[in-house]
Amino acid sequence: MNQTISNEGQRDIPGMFAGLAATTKRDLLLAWKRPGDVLNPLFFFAMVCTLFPLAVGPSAEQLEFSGPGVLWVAALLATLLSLNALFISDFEDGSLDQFLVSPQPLPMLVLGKTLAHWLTSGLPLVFVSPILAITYRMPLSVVGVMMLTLALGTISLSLLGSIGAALTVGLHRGTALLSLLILPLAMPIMILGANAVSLAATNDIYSTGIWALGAYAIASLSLAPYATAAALRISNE
Amino acid sequence: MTHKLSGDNLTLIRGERCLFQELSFALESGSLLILEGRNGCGKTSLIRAIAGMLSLEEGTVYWDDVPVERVRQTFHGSLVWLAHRTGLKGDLTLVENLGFERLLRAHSSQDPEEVYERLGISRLKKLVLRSLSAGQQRRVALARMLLSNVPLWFMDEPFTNLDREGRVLVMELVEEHCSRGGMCVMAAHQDVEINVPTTRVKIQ
Amino acid sequence: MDALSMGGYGAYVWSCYGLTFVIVVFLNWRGRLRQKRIYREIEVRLKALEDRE
Amino acid sequence: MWKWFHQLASPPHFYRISLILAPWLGISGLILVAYGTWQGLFVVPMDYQQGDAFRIIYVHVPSAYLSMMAYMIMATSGAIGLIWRIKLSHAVAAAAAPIGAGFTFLALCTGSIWGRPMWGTWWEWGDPRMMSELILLFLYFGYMALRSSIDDTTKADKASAVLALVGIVNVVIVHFSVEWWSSLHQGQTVFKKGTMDADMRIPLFIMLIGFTLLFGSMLLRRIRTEVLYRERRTRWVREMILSPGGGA
Repeated sequence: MNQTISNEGQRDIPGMFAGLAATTKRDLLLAWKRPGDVLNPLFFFAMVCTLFPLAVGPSAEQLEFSGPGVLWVAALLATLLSLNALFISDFEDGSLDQFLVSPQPLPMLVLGKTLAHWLTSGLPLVFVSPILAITYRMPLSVVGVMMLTLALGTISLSLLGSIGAALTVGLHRGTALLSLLILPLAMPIMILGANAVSLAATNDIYSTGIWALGAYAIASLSLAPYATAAALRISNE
Repeated sequence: MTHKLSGDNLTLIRGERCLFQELSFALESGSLLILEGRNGCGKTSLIRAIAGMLSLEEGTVYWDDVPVERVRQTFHGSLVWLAHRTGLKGDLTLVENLGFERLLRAHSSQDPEEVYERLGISRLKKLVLRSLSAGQQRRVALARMLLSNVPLWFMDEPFTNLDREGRVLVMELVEEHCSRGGMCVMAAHQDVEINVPTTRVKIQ
Repeated sequence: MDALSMGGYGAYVWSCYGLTFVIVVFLNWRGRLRQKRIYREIEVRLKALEDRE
Repeated sequence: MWKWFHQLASPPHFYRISLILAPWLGISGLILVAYGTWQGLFVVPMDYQQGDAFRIIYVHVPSAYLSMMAYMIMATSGAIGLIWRIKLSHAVAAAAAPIGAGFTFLALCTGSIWGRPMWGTWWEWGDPRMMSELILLFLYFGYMALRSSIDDTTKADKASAVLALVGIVNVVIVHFSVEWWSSLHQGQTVFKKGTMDADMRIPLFIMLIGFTLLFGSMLLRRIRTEVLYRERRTRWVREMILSPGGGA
């Protein structure tokens, strides 16, 4: 304990991608220790998909027609459900304070968290969706398109949702408010995704939707972390 | 290399109340700044404002005579934050928690085992933090502070949840840190006697 | 009468203009109400403060 | 120029100016709207395609335009408040939201009433404009809900400014995505872009200006309320309210 303080502030700070990797790794580890947080939205997704045929009837053509839309709405709601918890525990146990006073750029830390969120909510949805799609009589070629749209779309959903989660963290009525803020923002993603799948189902050209979803994902990847970081600074004041 | 932390004309209004007004201070390497006042008088707000977590109504905080907004990364790379909410994850073990910190901040070259030993937490390394007592969790947070190699310590109410022995330990650690050329900002509602050059700021 | 029936579209046209009138008046009224309320609140508080001094 | 701007942005100065300005805006707006309504309802000849139903546009277009303009004002003044920390601009943003929501609602209702005789339906999901307006209404609701659920005014100002800025990007994207979507489902555009004759256009311009002036006077009153509330602890408010004339 006799060493002197040699540090000049930033010399040995790990690089900014280290911050991204560290938060991702930590959140994945946390998800691993609490698998319920990952599984609940998946069950919710499956249940919404089950409710729909029960409500409108099980006829084959109806299911085929409405399948893409139902799956997409269910995926959207399931993501929304999981977004709630994105920053709450960090806010409550003081980790957010540590992020704010860390030398790492906050948008990178936020991006790391969002990436972990996508890996634990969006990606599992992508892999569960084929099972449900098949019950909706979706042909296998269309299932592939659907998985692609879901994969691209949930990236944007996680990123946009992180802005809403950051704005509502620490508020009493945060949960209901989060849906109110995020659903209008998420609407274009759902329009693009669900319709690309519908087009694929009717053998039309669906690439426009995929490209638009990809562009949306890239745009939100580059902009959303800054908005989220700003929102977190404000919410944690 | 010596550092200097100073605040000039700090004013903060939260909601209805003006918490502090035209407050100034200066802190050099090797000394301690204590923010005193009753509970709920705005000490925590002040220390958070100095650390850059709250935006001030007026006034500027300077790190080495440069406004901190201009050198945010250097400033935050030079400090470590310890507060009531420890920022440690209850679901992770001690080692996992501190491993995460090492990836964010400059860390010292000293052996973690020595630090754990000194803080009396070396037996708890493999345990999930949730299963530790509040005092033990506090000690883990102290370990994080010791393992990071930074000149500036921020401590918000460092004595809560600690027994007598723990409080003495904290005072010793601060003394050592300052004698090695570090500096420390502390918000406390009880009397603190540490044998280093001390500036006191009272908040009404 | 012609002006009222609007070539069969009277109900639509008049309801639109009526609704516009209602909403503009409503927005204006709410604005005035809020202003009066805030003004009163501050006035009462300031008067009470002055009396105490 | 900069100095003049700062002087205007100082709350007491703004308060005095808006006290003088608001009634004039309101009165001139009322006159223009009254004239425009009379023209639009009785003077302008009817459209050869839409019949007399086209007269709805004289209230629909101004309200749709104001719904967008209010959002632009809300988002830009929020951004100005975030960047340059001008308090007045946050008050502007807070004041613009409820008026904008009102006009958005009005635009939706009049659009829907117009659609009934024209399209044979109260609501057309495939129309990008109606969908953008609807999303805009949701954004206003979200904005106001976020504002009202944060107790601390400064914090509410900043958080809602971030939301408004995110939302403004969204409105554009919604418009284009719904346009793509409706092109898939409709095959043809439902809205025919007819060219308007000059004698139909002039009343519309008059209505647009009149509505903007009315909006301006309502906005000024609400900003004044916001300023009064935010500055309630300051000396100038105290002096003004306790002075014999008051300041209402």
